[in-house]
Amino acid sequence: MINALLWLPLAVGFVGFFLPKRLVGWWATAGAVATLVIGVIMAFGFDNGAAGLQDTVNTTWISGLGVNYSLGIDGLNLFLILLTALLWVGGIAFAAFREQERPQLFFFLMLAAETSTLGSFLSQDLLLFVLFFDLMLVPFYFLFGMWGKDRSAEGGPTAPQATLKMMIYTLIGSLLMLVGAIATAIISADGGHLTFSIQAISEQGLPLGSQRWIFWFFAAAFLVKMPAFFVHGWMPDAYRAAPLPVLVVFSGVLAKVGAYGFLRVVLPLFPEAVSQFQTIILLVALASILYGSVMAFTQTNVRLIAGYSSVAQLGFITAGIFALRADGSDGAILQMVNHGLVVAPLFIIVAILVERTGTEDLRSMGGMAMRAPVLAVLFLVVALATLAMPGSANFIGEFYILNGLFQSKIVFACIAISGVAMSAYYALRLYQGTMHNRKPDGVASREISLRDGVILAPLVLCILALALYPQLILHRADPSVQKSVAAVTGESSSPSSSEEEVAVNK
Amino acid sequence: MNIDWYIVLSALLFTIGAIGILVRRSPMVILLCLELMLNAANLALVAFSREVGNQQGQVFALVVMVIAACEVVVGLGLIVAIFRRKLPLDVDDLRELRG
Amino acid sequence: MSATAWAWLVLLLPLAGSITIALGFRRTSWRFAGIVGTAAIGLAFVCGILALVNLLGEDPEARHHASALWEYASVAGLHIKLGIYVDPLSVFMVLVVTGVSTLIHLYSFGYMQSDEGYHRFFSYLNFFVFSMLLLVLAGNFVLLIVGWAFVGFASYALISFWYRRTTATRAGMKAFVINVVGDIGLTLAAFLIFQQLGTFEYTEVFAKAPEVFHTNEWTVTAICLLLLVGAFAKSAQLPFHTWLPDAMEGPTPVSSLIHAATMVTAGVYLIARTHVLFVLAPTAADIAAFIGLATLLVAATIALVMTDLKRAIAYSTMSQIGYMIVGVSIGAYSAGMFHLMTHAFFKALLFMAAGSIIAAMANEQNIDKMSGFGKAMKFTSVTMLCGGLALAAFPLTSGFFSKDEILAYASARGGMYLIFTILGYFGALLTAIYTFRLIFRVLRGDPCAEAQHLIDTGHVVHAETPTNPKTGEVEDADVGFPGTEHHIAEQTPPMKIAMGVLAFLALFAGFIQVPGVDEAVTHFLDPVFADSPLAAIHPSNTAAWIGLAIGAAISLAGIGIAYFLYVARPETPRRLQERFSAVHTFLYNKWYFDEAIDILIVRPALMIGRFANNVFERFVIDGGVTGGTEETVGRAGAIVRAAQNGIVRTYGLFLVFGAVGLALYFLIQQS
Amino acid sequence: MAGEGFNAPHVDYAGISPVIALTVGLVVILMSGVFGPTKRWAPGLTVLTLGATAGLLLWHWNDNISLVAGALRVDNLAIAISLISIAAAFFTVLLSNRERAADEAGHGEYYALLIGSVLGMVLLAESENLVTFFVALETLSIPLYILCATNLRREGSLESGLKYLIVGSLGSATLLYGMAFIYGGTGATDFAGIAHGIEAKGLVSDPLILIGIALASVGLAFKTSIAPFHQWTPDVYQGAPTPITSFMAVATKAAAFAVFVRFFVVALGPETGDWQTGLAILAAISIVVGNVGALGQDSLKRLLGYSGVAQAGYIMGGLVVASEKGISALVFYLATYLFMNLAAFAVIVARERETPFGDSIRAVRGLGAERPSLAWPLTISMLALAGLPATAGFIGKLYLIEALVEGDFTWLAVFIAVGTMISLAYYLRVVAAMWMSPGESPAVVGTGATPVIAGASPEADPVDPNAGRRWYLVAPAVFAAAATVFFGVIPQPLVDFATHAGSSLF
Repeated sequence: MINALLWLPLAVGFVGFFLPKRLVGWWATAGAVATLVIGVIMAFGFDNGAAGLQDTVNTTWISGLGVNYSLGIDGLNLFLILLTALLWVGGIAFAAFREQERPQLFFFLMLAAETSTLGSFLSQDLLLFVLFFDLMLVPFYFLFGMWGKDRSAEGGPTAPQATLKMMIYTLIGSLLMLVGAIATAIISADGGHLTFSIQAISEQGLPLGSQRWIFWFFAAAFLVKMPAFFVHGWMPDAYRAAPLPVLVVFSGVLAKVGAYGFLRVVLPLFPEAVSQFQTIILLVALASILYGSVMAFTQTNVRLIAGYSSVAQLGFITAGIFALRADGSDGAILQMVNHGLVVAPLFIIVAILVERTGTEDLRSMGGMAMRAPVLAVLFLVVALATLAMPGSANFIGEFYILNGLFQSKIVFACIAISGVAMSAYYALRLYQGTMHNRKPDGVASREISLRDGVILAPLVLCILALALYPQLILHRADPSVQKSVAAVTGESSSPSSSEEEVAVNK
Repeated sequence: MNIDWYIVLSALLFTIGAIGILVRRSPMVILLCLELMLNAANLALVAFSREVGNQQGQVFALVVMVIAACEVVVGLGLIVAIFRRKLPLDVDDLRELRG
Repeated sequence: MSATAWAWLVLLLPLAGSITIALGFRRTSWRFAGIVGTAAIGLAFVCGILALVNLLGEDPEARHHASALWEYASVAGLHIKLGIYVDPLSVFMVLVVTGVSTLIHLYSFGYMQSDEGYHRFFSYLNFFVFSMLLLVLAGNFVLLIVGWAFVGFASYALISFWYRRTTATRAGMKAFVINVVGDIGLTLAAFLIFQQLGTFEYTEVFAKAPEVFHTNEWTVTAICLLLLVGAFAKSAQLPFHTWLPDAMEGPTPVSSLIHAATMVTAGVYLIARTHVLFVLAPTAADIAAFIGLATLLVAATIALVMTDLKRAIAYSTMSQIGYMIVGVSIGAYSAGMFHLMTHAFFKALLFMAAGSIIAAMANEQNIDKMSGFGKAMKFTSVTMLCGGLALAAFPLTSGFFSKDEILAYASARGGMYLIFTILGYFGALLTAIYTFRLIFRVLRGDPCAEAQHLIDTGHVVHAETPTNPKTGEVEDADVGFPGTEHHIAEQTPPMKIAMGVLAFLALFAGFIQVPGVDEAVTHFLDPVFADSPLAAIHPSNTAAWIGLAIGAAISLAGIGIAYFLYVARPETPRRLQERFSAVHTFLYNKWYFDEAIDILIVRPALMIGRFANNVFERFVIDGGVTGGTEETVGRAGAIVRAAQNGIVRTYGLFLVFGAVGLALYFLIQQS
Repeated sequence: MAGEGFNAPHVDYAGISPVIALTVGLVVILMSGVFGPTKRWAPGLTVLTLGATAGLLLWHWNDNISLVAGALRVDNLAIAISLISIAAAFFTVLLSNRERAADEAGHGEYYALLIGSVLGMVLLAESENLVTFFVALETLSIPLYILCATNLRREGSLESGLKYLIVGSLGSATLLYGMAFIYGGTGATDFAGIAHGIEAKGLVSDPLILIGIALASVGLAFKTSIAPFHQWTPDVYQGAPTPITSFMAVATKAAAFAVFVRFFVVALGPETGDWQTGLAILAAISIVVGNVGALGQDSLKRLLGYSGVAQAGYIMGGLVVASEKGISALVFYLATYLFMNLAAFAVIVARERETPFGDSIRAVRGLGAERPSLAWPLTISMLALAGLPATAGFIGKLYLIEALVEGDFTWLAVFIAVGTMISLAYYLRVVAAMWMSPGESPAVVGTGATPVIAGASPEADPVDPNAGRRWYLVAPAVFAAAATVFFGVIPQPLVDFATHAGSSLF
């Protein structure tokens, strides 16, 4: 089952090579949908209460090197997997509706990307995780480079340059992480049986001395991937180069892998180091929130507005995780899903707008709501979710994150929350700038096509559904999160909850 | 008589050879210098073999002479080829491959 | 059915209405939208009544119920239910909101005819009512924040309803962002409450707060101040008030519903709702009261000179809310709530009247251009007069009782609270003056062109090419109203009904709360505020009557002055203007609040943004981090390639040096 | 003398049978070259010889026998390395098909020299005595000097030959001198004896041995193209006929590393601690030099030359730790290196022949669209060399890093990581050229002046426009690439192979 989930996309992609150009898009879509279905089925089989891994696979892969092929699902990755499957359906379908050159290759790469992403979420073996983490980049390298947009006309980089930048940036971290991972395993084994199983290592534990430097190797990888402030240099170029259907999944999911890595790997494996460097990471997160927001409301390129907004959002998520409280991390998980659910439609909408207006400059857009009310409404929902409108699941996510932060590091929370106000500004600015005000000439204000609607509507429905019942994710994630956090705090559950019990009894 | 002198001599020869390679530009001379270096090694080998009192060194020396001969032959062959291509017989002018 | 069940129904109906209208916008006629919208709210009002009946059926102590649908987000020690809290206070608010909303929907039914966005308008309007009801019925702080933000959004959506007007969109943005600041205040307050009490539920919070907090402990004070940020942002109190005047860009029904009757009074409700905390933090309460007072006076002074009809009324709204804030902060809870109610009536009415007139003026809002509508629009002018009298607290009108009750309470509380009484009366004087300034300027005098046109033809004028009165730019018609469509001002029955009912209420609603006679509101709300020591303070009837007498005198005086200035001696105002031009410009520019905020917050933020974008991103990130690395690596590459100069002797040299180096290394490392 | 019977050392003919096989093959081919035209069956004979040798070697798998009075030793390490060299030679035969160099040198000679070089390698891998070591090294090198120069018409070819000869001889002279000193210091030429001598005295005592080791390692570092003794590499790689380059790149490195390992681990085993750091520093230097040198190279062969320097640095890591795992990692990496490189070189050969751009990067522009069957192998090999996951390159790096970390050389592991990161910049440049830039129309550029000279075949072979379809070029490329991926996904067999080889020394 879990193997099917992981490998189905890749298999479908291979078969795609032998199909005629017309069909391959639909074939790929079908494959993605099938993957989603498998994911949903697994989600139904999921035991909510349990903190441990479920339907795991674990076989030796390279005996000599202690690498195992072990996958598993728990509260941390369940919904991220569903998100991945869902967004890939969206991205692929959106691409399938449009002419692609070399479609076989395109969809193969898309599906390969899905497999590798799912792999990095599923893998419970440290090295397998690193492997998939690095592997994710390869398909995107080609997707961005081959189908990307050449910006040299406007003084930007060409697509290959932009992607190369991205690759090098992201691999700095990943390769160091490889060393870190190996070191982790060897040190924790010291001389004994060498294993990369995250479970085993976390039980074994590491001496603080080695935790310190290994922590940074991992942090580097994850922060670059997010991207966090100061190592986000690759993001603007890459986002401007990327073909939009690809960007949908890229910004929707890949950024989360970094945050997920913190929860899955860093917290359980390097607890002392985490609590030691908590403040530094929080500062980075804070910087990302503020910088991302500030940049987002000065950009005029619609892609970059969305791009920098994700920098800010990921800042929130990181902050939530490093609040080192269960509620913060719960919020982080929820927020990862939420952010994926809003940023993907956002880019789909951006793609549609770009088709309508023929420009990516916010200043030369506008006034489309009149003739495209449905698009406007969908966009409005997405925009409100983006700015974490109370009542949206994003609000609950940020509420949990900030509450966790507030209870552990009050000052950070008070500064971070200013990001919320800024997000309100840039999200609305994006919405108004495209939908409202005067309609410039040359803007074809057409209603969203049914086909795109079919893609967009379900995503928006997911947003609304979650808005009504965020508990769906929270209480499934909680046990596992408690486990991860407990590794650091050393308590069975978050302090607040215990105090809360007392309070209720009183 | 002390072995040191032999070593010193061989070292001297070796150095001369090395310097020759570094300063001379004619392939011929360079080949000669290579010979010089190899023979310096031979001298050392023989001397040592006397000191440690087994024959392996001398055997080694004999083998080396053969090999030295081969090297020179190949070298000369190349020089001839270069000459027939009317290329300069000056190693410094052979620098099409660089960077 | 229990009270809570009715309350859920109250919530459900407007939401259902909103969604129905939204989904049906392609297939259904504008009438359908209007009817459904109005009906939904009307039914909600009925349900509210039924809830009230239910509640009255129980004994006063038991008149509070909590009910939850499902666990909204409850893990890791947070327990957030999707729950409501029904008690006299919330029911009171429900009734006011739904009641007034029904009438305003009725009004809009006529007023918004011929607007392209008719469905959108009613959908939004219903959604707003839903949000407002969520706000008042919420059973915990998280849900309160949700409602709080929803009304904020609804107000944004309706302010920028005519979204092709840049003025409208900008105003909407302003309102939204400032309201988000308010939300943040509330959120932080919620966090602090959770930190201290470990819960978000009203019942638990109010039960635990007295046990946990000592009076004026910093935490509880902080909580209250944070709550006040939210309250003031929503209720347009200083310094968060600047969005309200701009909000007048919205259609007039919106102004009358959201920005006069209901939403802007949410702050008052919040303070009343969390009075338990404010009792524990008297300092915060006093701060609130004084800010309320300040707003009251500042707004009143500005209202004196505003030439824009709607903006003038907006400022008067601010100042009236100031009264309410003062009331609930100093402990005159029921008085405050009562004033909230009466204000809802007469202010909504005033806006409706203004709406008709503005429509008749083809969207011109400048009172300098208006005159003589008394003759042109009888019905409107009568209703406007009723509203004006109530606002000016003319004896025996509703505003008369409600306002004076607050001031009486302040005097009864005594001590420094007398300030509120005195300045409050001064404010009342100003109120009377500016109210009748408007009324005289608009209704009396010989008809202006538009009014004349209306008298002659019975039709309101409208420009062939409608323009935005603010900027003068030509409207693009496809946004609809104010479009080319010829539309009637006050003549439609729905509008008349709505205005009539409100006029009646504005005049006579006061009689339900006559000091010493019947104090219905007070009695009804008593159980809610019973736990507050301040509720015990009660002005003696004599004091109350004296207060009323003074109030009456002041109101009459104010009206008199207005008459003197604008009717008897119409030229005096101009002379005064010239005399005190400095003062006038100062007031006319609204005490320069906008400019101050612009300089202090907006510009710096944008500057930082531009700096980050043009300098930091380009030079530090791209230049430094990325470029720097690239350069170093590139340099190294150049060096290596330079060493690779193709001369074989160089290679030999490197080899020899390498050998020597290695030999030396081994020797040194060994010894 | 009377009464004294002559007693020759016992020779185990079974053990040296591979060597004999090669020698016979060499003689036969050479002779066949003397009598009559060999163009047709010289390659066949070569393949036959190689096959026979491979078979004989496999026959000795898991033996561990000392031959010819301890001059040679047949063990898994020797066999493994010999097999790698032979495989390389086999590929070279394929690539040499219709190669101009072979025509000009005369096929008999050309292939005889190739076999000769292989003979040298096999001996080198087996040699356990300074004498055989030196002889084998020269047997390996001298044929290569000639082969490099065989493409007489190209100045570069001769130049590279002469350069290689001069610098190479300088290297061997240094090596020899070092050997002399070691002999002087220990009084033995066989590794075991040397080990004894050293153990008796201890390195510290005797500067003679130290200098000896230093000079010897220079010679070895030269052959394995470790910086700063690498400088011949790019020039010779570029100048030599491409098939020969591919042979050198893989086989020479493999054989040289074999003896490198044997010499240091067996002969200098007792004093491991004294030379580890020294070699580690060399490794680090060549990682940096190789990677930065390769940046901005336009000649693919040159680029691969520099990358070879860097790779040598990585491989050196395996030797540095001098542990069983280290040696296994080294062998594993060499094996994968074989596949990665050959895939690349096969493509380069093909493009050299069908485009006028020679080995310039321009030759592969737009390859992805034009010749997928060539583009994919080159892509895979580049990604593998860059150590990206799902290729053998990743596993190889993983193996090395693991060995390094276990051997407390984590800093070198970090060097590898950083080096890999830099390497992306040039590997991906090639990939980008293939997939992300339009193909260049092969303008009619002359293939360089080809003066007719005596001794060279008169006809200058024309640019073969269909080289990209020739089975003998495509098949090796595809096979090598496939192997690279295969061992990236299922590395176990290769890991076992490597561990057997590695364990034979301990």
